[in-house]
Amino acid sequence: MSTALESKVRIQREDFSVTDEIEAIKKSSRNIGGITSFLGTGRESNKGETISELNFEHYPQMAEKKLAEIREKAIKDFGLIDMSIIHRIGNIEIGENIVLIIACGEHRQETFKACEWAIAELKRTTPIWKRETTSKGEVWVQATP
Amino acid sequence: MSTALESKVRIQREDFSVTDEIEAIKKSSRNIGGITSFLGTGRESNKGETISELNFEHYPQMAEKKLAEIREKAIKDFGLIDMSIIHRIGNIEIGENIVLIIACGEHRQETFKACEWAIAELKRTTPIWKRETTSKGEVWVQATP
Amino acid sequence: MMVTVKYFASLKQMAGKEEDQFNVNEDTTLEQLSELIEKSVPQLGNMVREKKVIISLNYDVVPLDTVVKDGDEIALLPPFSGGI
Amino acid sequence: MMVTVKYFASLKQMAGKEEDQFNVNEDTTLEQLSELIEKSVPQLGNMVREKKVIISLNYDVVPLDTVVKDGDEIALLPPFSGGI
Repeated sequence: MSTALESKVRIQREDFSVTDEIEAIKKSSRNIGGITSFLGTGRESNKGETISELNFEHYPQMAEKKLAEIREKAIKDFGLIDMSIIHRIGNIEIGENIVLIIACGEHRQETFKACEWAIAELKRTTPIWKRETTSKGEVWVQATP
Repeated sequence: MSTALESKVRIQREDFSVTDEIEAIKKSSRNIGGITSFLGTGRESNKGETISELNFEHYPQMAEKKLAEIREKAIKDFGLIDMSIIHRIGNIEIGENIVLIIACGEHRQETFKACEWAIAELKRTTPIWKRETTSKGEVWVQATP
Repeated sequence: MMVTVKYFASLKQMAGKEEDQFNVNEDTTLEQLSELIEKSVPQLGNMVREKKVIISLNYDVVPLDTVVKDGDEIALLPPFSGGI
Repeated sequence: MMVTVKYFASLKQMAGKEEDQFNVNEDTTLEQLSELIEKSVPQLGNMVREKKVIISLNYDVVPLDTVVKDGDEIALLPPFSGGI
């Protein structure tokens, strides 16, 4: 498990610890009152198909650039104290962590809004692709909102 | 740090691990796609006053009953897979964890809505009181939305 | 018949005690009970009338015309401030 | 002048390769470049015209009339499906 918390936006193969990431972002300020986190995990079924494995591929450099843009815009537009975004690539087993977005602020309202916006924006703008393995074989997933 | 995860709603003095609580709730289903968590932490300042310490008191039995009602209503009304709610009591230092609400579902939208509703409902219905220690002494905090 | 009345947070400080026991008649409502509470802790009477304090009966908030039963647990609750 | 065109995810499978190098003239737009791409990977021409594929230039999505420069990195990106 990675404890490398050097960057607030990361794309990595290894798993992450939600607790470690929250403790890292807490260091941003002594005035954090609310921290909203979104954790995406691998679901076993999608549209009736049973998924045995997920695999994520990304466009290096562009994906990190888009995550950094999302983080900066979220902090500015929602008045956050800080945000971190981590997305895993490679093979992901059912139940495993895929993506983590943490938004922290003085009050809770802005952290909910920013976190929900950031995951939607990630899906919209960040070049990451999911391949699902089912009994029918491997399928690249079309984007869903 | 407590690893006692026997109940999905708890009021306790000791700290909790967000990772451990998320891993516990993941066991509810292999079909979880989204997990939204809200973590409330002790802020250093409130309305210009510098806070040195927080202290939470609760009405035993009634507070647990209200948390259980919030959890059941959230699961039913928002179509969640599961929810857990933990609130600490006693002395809390600045930066420490106070409250954790975890909402998990098949899709992310309902987990954001349910988590945001649950923390507002907790503040409205659950008999827990906060005392802040500042340079002026100890003050029982009036409810804020 | 006996009922217990508990005080919490700022009200416990105000009352200087955690609870009272009251011996009440059959058909006593929470509203009538609050008059007995006022005799024990005078400041609380106005707070109940002005709804600055919520009254719970056996862990639920109920209307003030609810009749109490032997062994009931009543509590006087200042505005909540849990969460953050 | 030389530019690199990268293929990702399903398009990489379709192209059977990760990238192409194209020698292009001054003032070549992304739209004109996509005609060269179509010669290399025929299926991609229609997908670009029907906007089933996004084109990025140096890690940003830009209009198709943007002119490329020597050393630019272009990429053909199928619809994203990150997150969950």
